Amino acid sequence: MRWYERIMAIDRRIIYLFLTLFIIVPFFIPFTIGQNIMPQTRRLFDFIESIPPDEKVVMISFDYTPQTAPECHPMAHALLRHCFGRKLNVIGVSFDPQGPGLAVEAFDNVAGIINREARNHQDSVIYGEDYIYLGWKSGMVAALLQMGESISSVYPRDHFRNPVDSFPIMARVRSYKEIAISIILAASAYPEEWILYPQSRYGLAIGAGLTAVMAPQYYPFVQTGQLSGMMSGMKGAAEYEKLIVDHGYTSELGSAERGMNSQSLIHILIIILIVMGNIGFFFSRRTK
Amino acid sequence: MKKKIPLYLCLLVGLVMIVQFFIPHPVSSQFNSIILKWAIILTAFAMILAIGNLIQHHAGRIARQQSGWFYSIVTLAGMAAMAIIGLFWGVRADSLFQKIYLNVLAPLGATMFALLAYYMASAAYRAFRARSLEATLLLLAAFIVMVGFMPFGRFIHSQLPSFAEWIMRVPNMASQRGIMLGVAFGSIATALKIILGIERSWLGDKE
Amino acid sequence: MLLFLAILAIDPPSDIVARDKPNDAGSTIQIKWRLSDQDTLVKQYVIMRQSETDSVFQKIGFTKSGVNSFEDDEVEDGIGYRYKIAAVSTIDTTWSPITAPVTSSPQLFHFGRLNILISILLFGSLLIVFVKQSRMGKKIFIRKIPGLEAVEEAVGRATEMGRPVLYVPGLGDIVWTATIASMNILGQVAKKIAEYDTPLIAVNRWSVTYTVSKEIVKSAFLAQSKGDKFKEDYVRYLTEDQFGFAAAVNGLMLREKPATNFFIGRFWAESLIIAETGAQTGAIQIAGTDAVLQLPFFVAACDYTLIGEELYAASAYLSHDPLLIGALKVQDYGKIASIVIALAISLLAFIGLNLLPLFRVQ
Amino acid sequence: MSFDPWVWIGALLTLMIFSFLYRDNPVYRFAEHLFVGVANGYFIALYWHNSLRPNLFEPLSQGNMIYLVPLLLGLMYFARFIPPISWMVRIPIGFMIGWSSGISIPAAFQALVLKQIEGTVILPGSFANPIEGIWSLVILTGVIATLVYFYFSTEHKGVLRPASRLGIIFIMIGFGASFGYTVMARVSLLIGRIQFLLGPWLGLIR
Repeated sequence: MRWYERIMAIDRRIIYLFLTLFIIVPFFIPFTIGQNIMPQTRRLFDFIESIPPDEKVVMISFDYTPQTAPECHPMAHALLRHCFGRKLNVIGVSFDPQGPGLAVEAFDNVAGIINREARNHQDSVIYGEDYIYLGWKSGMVAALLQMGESISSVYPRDHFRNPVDSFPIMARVRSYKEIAISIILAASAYPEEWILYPQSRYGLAIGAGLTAVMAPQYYPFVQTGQLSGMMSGMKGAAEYEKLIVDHGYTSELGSAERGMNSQSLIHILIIILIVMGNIGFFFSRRTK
Repeated sequence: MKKKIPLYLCLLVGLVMIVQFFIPHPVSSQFNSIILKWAIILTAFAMILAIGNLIQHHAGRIARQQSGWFYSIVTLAGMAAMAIIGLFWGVRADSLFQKIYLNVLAPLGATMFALLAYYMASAAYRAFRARSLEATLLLLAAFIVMVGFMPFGRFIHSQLPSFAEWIMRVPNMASQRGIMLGVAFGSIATALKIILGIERSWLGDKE
Repeated sequence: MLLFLAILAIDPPSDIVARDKPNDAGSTIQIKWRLSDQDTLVKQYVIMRQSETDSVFQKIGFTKSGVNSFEDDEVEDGIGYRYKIAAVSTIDTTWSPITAPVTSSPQLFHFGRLNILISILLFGSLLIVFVKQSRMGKKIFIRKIPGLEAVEEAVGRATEMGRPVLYVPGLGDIVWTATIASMNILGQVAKKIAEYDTPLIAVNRWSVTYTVSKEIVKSAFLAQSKGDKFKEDYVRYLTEDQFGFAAAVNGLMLREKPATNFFIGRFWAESLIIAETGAQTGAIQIAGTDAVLQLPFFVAACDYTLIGEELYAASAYLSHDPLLIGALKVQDYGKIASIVIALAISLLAFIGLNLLPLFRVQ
Repeated sequence: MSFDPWVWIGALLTLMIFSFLYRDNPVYRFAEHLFVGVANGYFIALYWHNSLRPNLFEPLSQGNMIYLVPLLLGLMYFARFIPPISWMVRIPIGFMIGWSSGISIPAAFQALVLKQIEGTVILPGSFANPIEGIWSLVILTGVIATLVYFYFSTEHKGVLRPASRLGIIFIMIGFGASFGYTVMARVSLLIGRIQFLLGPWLGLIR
């Protein structure tokens, strides 16, 4: 077998082996390629950066599923890190039945990290005072409209079945008026309903964190300003992680950055494979 | 009669569903939801046949001791166990049924889905060869988009990311629109042919 | 101080109009008004409503400044309602006049969808005309579609090798027209299979498509007078789970070793998983789908791919039935019409005539 | 390393499926058959709880007799086992395909035809940004060329030849771009599985 025939006929198992290695290596050997920040990610970051603390709160809707968690979960972590770092209060909701488990994990995880470093009450984040997770609701459109009048009438109890009136955070937040922005982390078309109802009726600002498959459909909304920023896929999450590191909210990048390193390596692998295949093809045709 | 009754029923239901689209009156949407429920019930009945077929297939393998008959036992036992757990102990969020869903079905499904990453690599390697102008364009577009959307893309050329985005937004959009318009007419024509009884391969040959 | 207040004073909203929402199922009234002249100072517009049966006005909602319409979807049909709008600023609240009573009602025809009705009628009557013409014996030319030319050869190859033909009618339920189209193609393929006496494995994800495809394959065998050759096991049900289905098809391709694979219908992310496994087994693969996002994967992993509309032309093409081929012509007219319409709207828009609203759907 | 038996089950099943990448083997075959079995059991229970019971048996037991119609239609599926009336199986089939064809026609005109035409036309507003205006001209050209490629009832000769050739060029660029973009979207899923194996199962990463 000539050399060009050989590079045209690499066994697929060798390809699969390399691909597996390229995914695993970045988990153990961290390196940073440095994300170029897409404008829509920066817009979302800047929006949250400009919210005055103690005035309005941030709402996050956790609408992704375990399958899409590698893309959306790091977004949730980075957003919470940013909000808590700026002393912004956060209200979590879900309209996808698979959202709550992931939402609770994200809140617990980020609050845990911050509280471990906190020295006093002021520095720590406390459930019911600084954040609350209201849980899952069916009948999304009706709930979205009703929250424009009163959030506690939609969610009389939080996810853990406690009456929401017992929490200080809900004493300050009645409706969308007290919410600076609502960010929808989703793997399907949930943000559309938010744009259709709370955004156009109540003027609520909407941000989004979407899987890479969905993101292209939402670029037009960013252009028209109906979305006040968007993270798209794992790359968007990695960009946000870089932004919060650059602004000193945390010192280490999150799992999306690691994931992006795997992504980059795999793309390089595929590109090399295509190039090799074509070099082989070129020479084999010339010799014929 | 053996062919006329199904054909006329198909025509009637099809026309009614078209007309229903143009009537905003609540009676129309109530009617729609009734038909929808009927369709769901019919699906459930068909499910009995379908599961029957599956059982028959695997039971046959076991009875004949065909090679791999052991695996047929796995399928039948898994099905029986899961169905019994769900039918008798309920399907609520905190049930054993959901626990099995999350820890057996979900990882199996997610892993099958994840195989896609491997297959994309081997398919791209095998198929993306510059055999003709068309194949070369396909190859180049894939190449530019893959490089452009990755963080290292801008080190190759600073304009590469925006070029990749342009390919997605302009030529890719144009071809998708064109394909979708063609698909629309094809699917409308197919549906009309079925309703009007011009296409009747589902009934067997015309007589 | 007074002067300061005078500057901040706001005019009330005016020209308030309430009417029954057209083209709906009732229970909704639309309210429109002209914004206050000092809209920038307005914090919100509050909408108040009084029903015939009630003596007082009640707040039913509000909008942000700059918004001049509201839909009240909590009214009862047949009861009269009166509305007024307040413009609210930080220091001032001013009231619009009160509207005359309005009642809501459901409508029997949706005029916003008239354009669709006309399209369906035009398309349908053209279809009937072309079918009539072919019935009278008019021949219609159809260009070659390579994927379909290959069907005969692909079935023949399986016969020569003594191996089965695999047919996957997509993963879409019967509500996807692509599935119905695939069922028609399955009918044509099954006829060839019956003719050649080749074993068939048609696998289904949905119970309804399972019953339909079983009936179709059986009818095809009967039509070729090979009813006795039909086996129950030719058409199988696997599972409704998307990736469970893909896992089973993968296993099947490696164990039962079909010589020819058809993947025709609606596909999602599993497209490449099964097509790439099939490619590794060395089978001839003919794919066809209208799912735009999956087409690239089929093109990469299959020998022939029916792209989008070609899938819908396939049943007619394979059957050589003049009636069905006649109907293909109407698809071409649809495409010409959409090209003409897109160009016409664009050109007329530049001479100041915007026809686009005629083509919008509500 | 995890002590949760459920995590172990998930991890082992994950590895069993991955083993298929090397080649078909008994372990994959086991996982595949288990998958099909358990998934069917799952749907049997769901069909009972979510459709047959609430949509058929409960209304019937409350005396809602209109539900006898779908019951009867459903029972006709079983006619295929009774040769003299086996043709009756076509009645529920006719109902289902008539129903799905009927709903699809207006929906296709609405969501596909009119929406796509609307997105394709060029309005004077498209030229507010001249470069974007040029791109929308390119899109319009591409859509027309693609449609010409699908034209069936004439041989692609004369003007149609270059137009349909341009169409296939647009289609191929679109396919390439779409493939390249999807690589990015799908690798994330694999990363998720590897994260699960390395994290919750082996405890090697946080």
